[in-house]
Amino acid sequence: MTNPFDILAPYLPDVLEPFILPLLQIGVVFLGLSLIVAYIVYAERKILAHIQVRLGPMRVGPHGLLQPIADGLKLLLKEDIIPRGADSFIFWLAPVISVMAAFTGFALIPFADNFIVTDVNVGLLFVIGISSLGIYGIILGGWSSNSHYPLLGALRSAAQLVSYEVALGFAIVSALLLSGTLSMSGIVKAQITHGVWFVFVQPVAFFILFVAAIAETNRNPFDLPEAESELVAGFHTEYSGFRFSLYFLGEYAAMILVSSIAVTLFLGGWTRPFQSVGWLDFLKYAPVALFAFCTYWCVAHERKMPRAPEWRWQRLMLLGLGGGAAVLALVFVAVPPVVDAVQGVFWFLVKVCAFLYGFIWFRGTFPRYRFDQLMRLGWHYMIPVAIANTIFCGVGLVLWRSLGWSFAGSLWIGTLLTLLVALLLSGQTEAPEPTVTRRGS
Amino acid sequence: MVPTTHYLMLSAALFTIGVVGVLTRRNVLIILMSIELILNAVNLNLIAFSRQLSDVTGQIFAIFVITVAAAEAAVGLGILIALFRTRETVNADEIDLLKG
Amino acid sequence: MPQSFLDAVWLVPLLPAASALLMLLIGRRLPKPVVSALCCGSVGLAFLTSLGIFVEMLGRAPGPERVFEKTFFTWIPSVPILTEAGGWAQFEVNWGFLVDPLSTVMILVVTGVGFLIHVYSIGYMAHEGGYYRYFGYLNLFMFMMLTLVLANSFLMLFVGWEGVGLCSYLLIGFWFKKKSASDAANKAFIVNRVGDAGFLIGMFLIITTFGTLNFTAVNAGLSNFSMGDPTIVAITLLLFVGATGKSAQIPLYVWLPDAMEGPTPVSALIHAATMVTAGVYMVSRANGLYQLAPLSLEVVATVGAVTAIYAASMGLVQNDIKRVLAYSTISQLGYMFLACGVGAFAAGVFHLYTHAFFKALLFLGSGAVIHALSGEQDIRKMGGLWSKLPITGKTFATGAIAIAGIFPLAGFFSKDEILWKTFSAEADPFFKVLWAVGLITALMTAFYMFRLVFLTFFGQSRVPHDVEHHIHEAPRSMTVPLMALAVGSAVGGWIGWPAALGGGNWFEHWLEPVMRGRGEAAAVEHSHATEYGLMVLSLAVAGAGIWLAYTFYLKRLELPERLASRFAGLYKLVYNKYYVDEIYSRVFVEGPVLGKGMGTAFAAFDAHVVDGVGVDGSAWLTRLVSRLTIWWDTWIVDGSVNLLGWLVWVLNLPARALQTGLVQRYALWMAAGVVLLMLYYVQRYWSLFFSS
Amino acid sequence: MFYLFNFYVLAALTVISAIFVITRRNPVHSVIFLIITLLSLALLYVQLQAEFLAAVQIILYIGGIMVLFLFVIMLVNLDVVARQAPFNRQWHIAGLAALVLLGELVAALYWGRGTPTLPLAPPTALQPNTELIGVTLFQNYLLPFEIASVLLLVAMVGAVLMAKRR
Repeated sequence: MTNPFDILAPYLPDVLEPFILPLLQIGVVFLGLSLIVAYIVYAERKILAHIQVRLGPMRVGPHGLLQPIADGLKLLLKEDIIPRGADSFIFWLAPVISVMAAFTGFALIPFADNFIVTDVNVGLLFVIGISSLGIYGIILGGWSSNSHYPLLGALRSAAQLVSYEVALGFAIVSALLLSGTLSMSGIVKAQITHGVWFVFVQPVAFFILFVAAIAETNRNPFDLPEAESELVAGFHTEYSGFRFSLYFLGEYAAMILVSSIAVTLFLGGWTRPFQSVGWLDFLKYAPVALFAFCTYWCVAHERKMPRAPEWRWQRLMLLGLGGGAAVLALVFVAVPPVVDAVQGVFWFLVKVCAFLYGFIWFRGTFPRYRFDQLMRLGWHYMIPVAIANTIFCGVGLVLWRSLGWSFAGSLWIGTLLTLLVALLLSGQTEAPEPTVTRRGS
Repeated sequence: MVPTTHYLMLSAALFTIGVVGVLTRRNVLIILMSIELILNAVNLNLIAFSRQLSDVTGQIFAIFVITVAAAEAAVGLGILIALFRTRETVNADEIDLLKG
Repeated sequence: MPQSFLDAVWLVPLLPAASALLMLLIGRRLPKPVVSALCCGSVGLAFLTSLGIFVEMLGRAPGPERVFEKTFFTWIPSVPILTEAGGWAQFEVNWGFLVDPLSTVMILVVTGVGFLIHVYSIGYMAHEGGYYRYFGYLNLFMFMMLTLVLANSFLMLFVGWEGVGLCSYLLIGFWFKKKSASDAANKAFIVNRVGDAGFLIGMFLIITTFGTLNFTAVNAGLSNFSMGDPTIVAITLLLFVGATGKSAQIPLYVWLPDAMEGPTPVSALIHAATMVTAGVYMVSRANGLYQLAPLSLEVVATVGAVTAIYAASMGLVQNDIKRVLAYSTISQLGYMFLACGVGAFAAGVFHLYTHAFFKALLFLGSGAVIHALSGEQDIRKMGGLWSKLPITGKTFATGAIAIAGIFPLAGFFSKDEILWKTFSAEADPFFKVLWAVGLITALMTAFYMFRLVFLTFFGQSRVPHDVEHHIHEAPRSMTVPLMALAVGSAVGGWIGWPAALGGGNWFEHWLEPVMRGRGEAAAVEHSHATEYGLMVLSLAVAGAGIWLAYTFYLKRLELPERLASRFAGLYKLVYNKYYVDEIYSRVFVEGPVLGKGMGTAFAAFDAHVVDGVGVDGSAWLTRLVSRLTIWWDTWIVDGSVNLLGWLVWVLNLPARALQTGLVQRYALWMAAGVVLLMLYYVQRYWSLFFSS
Repeated sequence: MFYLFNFYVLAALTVISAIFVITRRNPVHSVIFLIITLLSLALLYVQLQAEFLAAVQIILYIGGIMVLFLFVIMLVNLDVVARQAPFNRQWHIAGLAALVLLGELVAALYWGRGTPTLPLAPPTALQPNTELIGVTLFQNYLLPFEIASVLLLVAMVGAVLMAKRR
């Protein structure tokens, strides 16, 4: 299916032609992402609240649905402080870098088989490289603040990111081996042709990718760069106002990016679950079910609301939301092409949201690692296991290609070998308590 | 299309800038960066010619150059750290123990 | 066990030397029994070895086979010297031993008597401090004495000579806390130095005359000299000076009486039996020389005779038991020199041999008495000890009889031999005078010896009561040597049984290979009748002496005082030893010329000439030389080096200007080179690069 | 046309930021400008149909080496250095020599007869880029590749050894 934006192509001057369409798509992705990020924050607060048996934001809008917007406005209007002695240029540059790195990555993510900004044939490498640029946002921000906690946080996160990038890379390599291409869409298509998501043949690689992704985004339990209890707020202690919001944005965008990468590599990208199973085709109506549920939810809560006049706006808003959802559901039912057009993006977003929920869930449940434990985990367990996995994945592929064994079976042999290696590694002695060493001693 | 000469000019400029940096800056870090500049100029040359001759060998050599650059940076920075630890300076013109 | 004792002769001196070394190094840590066992054992082994040597010598045919010389190593490597005997000679001294009948007798005497005295010392010194030191010195003395008697050259002999001098000094001053003891030690040492000076000069003369010091070589060189050669006379007289020093003859006898300050066994061993006889040994060892010098022979004989009667006269009135024995020793030594002087060296050595027995016996007996009386030495405080000290008394009496010359004990043979040889030496009446002197001395000897015996052992006791009650006989370790020596002094003389009494006078023949027989023609022939007469006469004289002593000190006790008061002056003179010590001290110690004057003169010489010119001058010279060296070193040696370095430095200035050590400077040079190279290429390939 | 425009923009960016790299006092700024240079170079590589190299440039150079530089800058206290004179005493001579060199190069390239007259290869000649590089690297250049890996190993060991606090 062709790119929907190509409709506009004939109406453009061919000098600008190479610029306009990508810019349009970029704009769409950017706005959508910003919204999604805002509402992920809202979702995180809600979910954490419920995990901790609280209510979370309830005031702004019905069930605090407008809270993100309020937060954004507040951040935009806040005073923007530059600490004395800070390197103003870098202080300005750092958050921009992190946001830019996070958002540029999306240029290569195939949201659907027909919706991808640029399908470079080395797309995956580009995504990895650009996401690795995010480090600069953190390091430079921490350094330019001319303050101790940020510097420490910056150093920590730099070390952490560099360490876990290795494991991440190896985890990705195994997916590459399976798909035989570097282009993102190519990888998804490979999963379609193989008829199985790679997560089912490379569970170890997927696990490593997931853990590394959490570490890459400085999320719990790897959030040492911004550990509130140790370094006030890590690398962005000195940031406030819009710059801070930029960091915020960049961070959550990075979350979404790594989730999308994981989805693309291992969860079959835009394909619906069990693509190859024919009798599951009814799943194409899942969006309809979702919106119908939304409608029901809005109406149900509108009923619970007090009838007092000051609640009128909230009730109206809920009803409007429910109505919109109902309309969408009806359109989907009525016009099949729309449903088909939406399929890819829908499933992609569903998987990404599942990932994000996992992130939030971890944050709600896991305690934080000590730094030496973090490093130990990265270098002593993750990287060796990832290397072993890569090797045995190659072995499995050889078995499959040259000996003609079954694809899944040969890869599972490799996976079992990898698990064996992991078992041996886990036999290592535990890390000793860190001893304080004075400098120059 | 862009004539190859343009790329060559660009790489010449980069190269010269790198040489100037190596020759004039005092900070060893900057000198190392200038060396990276020179190496990149070389890479640009290689890739431009590989484009012109439609031969991938140039890119292979660019890869090797990048490898060497990585090694050089690692070792150079290690030396720098050791130097700073012993001499408390990173200025190239303060390190003249080997003068005759 | 070596196949030949002669080859093992080095064992004889080295065994005592080893134990002496051990004693003086670690003796302090050794328990007394170990010390005694080691020292006596080593000396005993030496004695056994000597016995072996003696037996081996007996096995050999008389004559040159009995002269055995063994050289161990070169001491003074050969140096050419010009001798009076004519031409050049290679002078060298070897460390070697000469074993011949004479030295065999000597080592037998030394080790035998020495062994007995060692054993005696175990008991005598049991309660003394410095036990190990005493025995160490004693063993050292044995070593030195044996070196002396075994020496094959005058220098080796001199080594032993000085060594025994040192040991005598150490042992006289053994109780160095006693002022008198240390004074006596110094006196002995210094007086001996005087004699040794003469000995040294004599040796130098020998060197310049014969070009060697080896006995056999010297004897071989004698043939070049006629009778009475002045050089030989000088040599012999000088050697005799040394002998008078060591053997306490006039005028150097004064040290011996004082030497009695040392422990009694030391007196017995050193100042009676062995060391003091070294002079006699040396003279008889050099008999070849002496027989070429009749003058010095007469000197020797005269000095010997005079010393004999002189010392005997002093011995008559002394009251210290040991001093009496000391003077008797001196007079007996005089006898020996008398024998040597009349050319009867064999007789001298024979008397030496017998004298060693009975004089050692007498000293040890007196030691036992002193031991019993807890240190009392004055015979006026003794008496009536016969019953209390039976063994000591009998043995002491035996010794007295022997020395008095009563037939058939040892003393009779040797003394009578000497007297006979003196009488029959030459027709010259002078020798008859000497003979008369010897006879009178024999009378005196008998008298004072028995005076000693009677005063000590008979009559009623004059011992103070505090000492009286714990008088006790000496322990076995002391009595056994006494008895052994008594036996020796009883029968020891029989080996020299004179021909007149049907004996072969074996001892004289035994020594013949050593003694260059004097032309028998010189000797006047006498019939046996004369000899018998003389024997009877000397016996009568001895008996008379004993009877006199008996009357004086047992029967009519008032006589001595009456005589003393009658001849008060004489008595006083003799009692004070003729004031010789005082004269010596006046003349040589405080005397203006020979004493203080010479001392100050020597001091001045030492201070100004030796120290001033010699030492300080050499030091000044050294400083001067070192200044010159410093100057040379600084300006020439170092200067050249510095010049070289400076040259290199200068020549390197341009190179150093290039070597800035700055990496970027080098890089700049490189870049400049690249630029120039490219310029060259541009102009070189102008037509190729640049179109139009 | 479009590519020429791209080229000029990127070339200008490259040169300017490169000049900034060697002129900034603060090494951190230099690092940032160097990153910009490398990025624009990577984009130029894309335009030269060397996408793989572009990605490698971004991952290795920007994601690796430059991070290393920043690390070292943070370890080494540079407040003093920032206040010192940035150039050494030989800068004028060196600059002159460098300018002469540039002149020679440009002259040689500009008037030089040679490369530009050759026909440019068709744009698809180097496609698919990654596969081509992989095949060439692991077939014709296997030994150099291994040697390069050994070189990296040695460099790693050496760096660890030197930076280790003794």
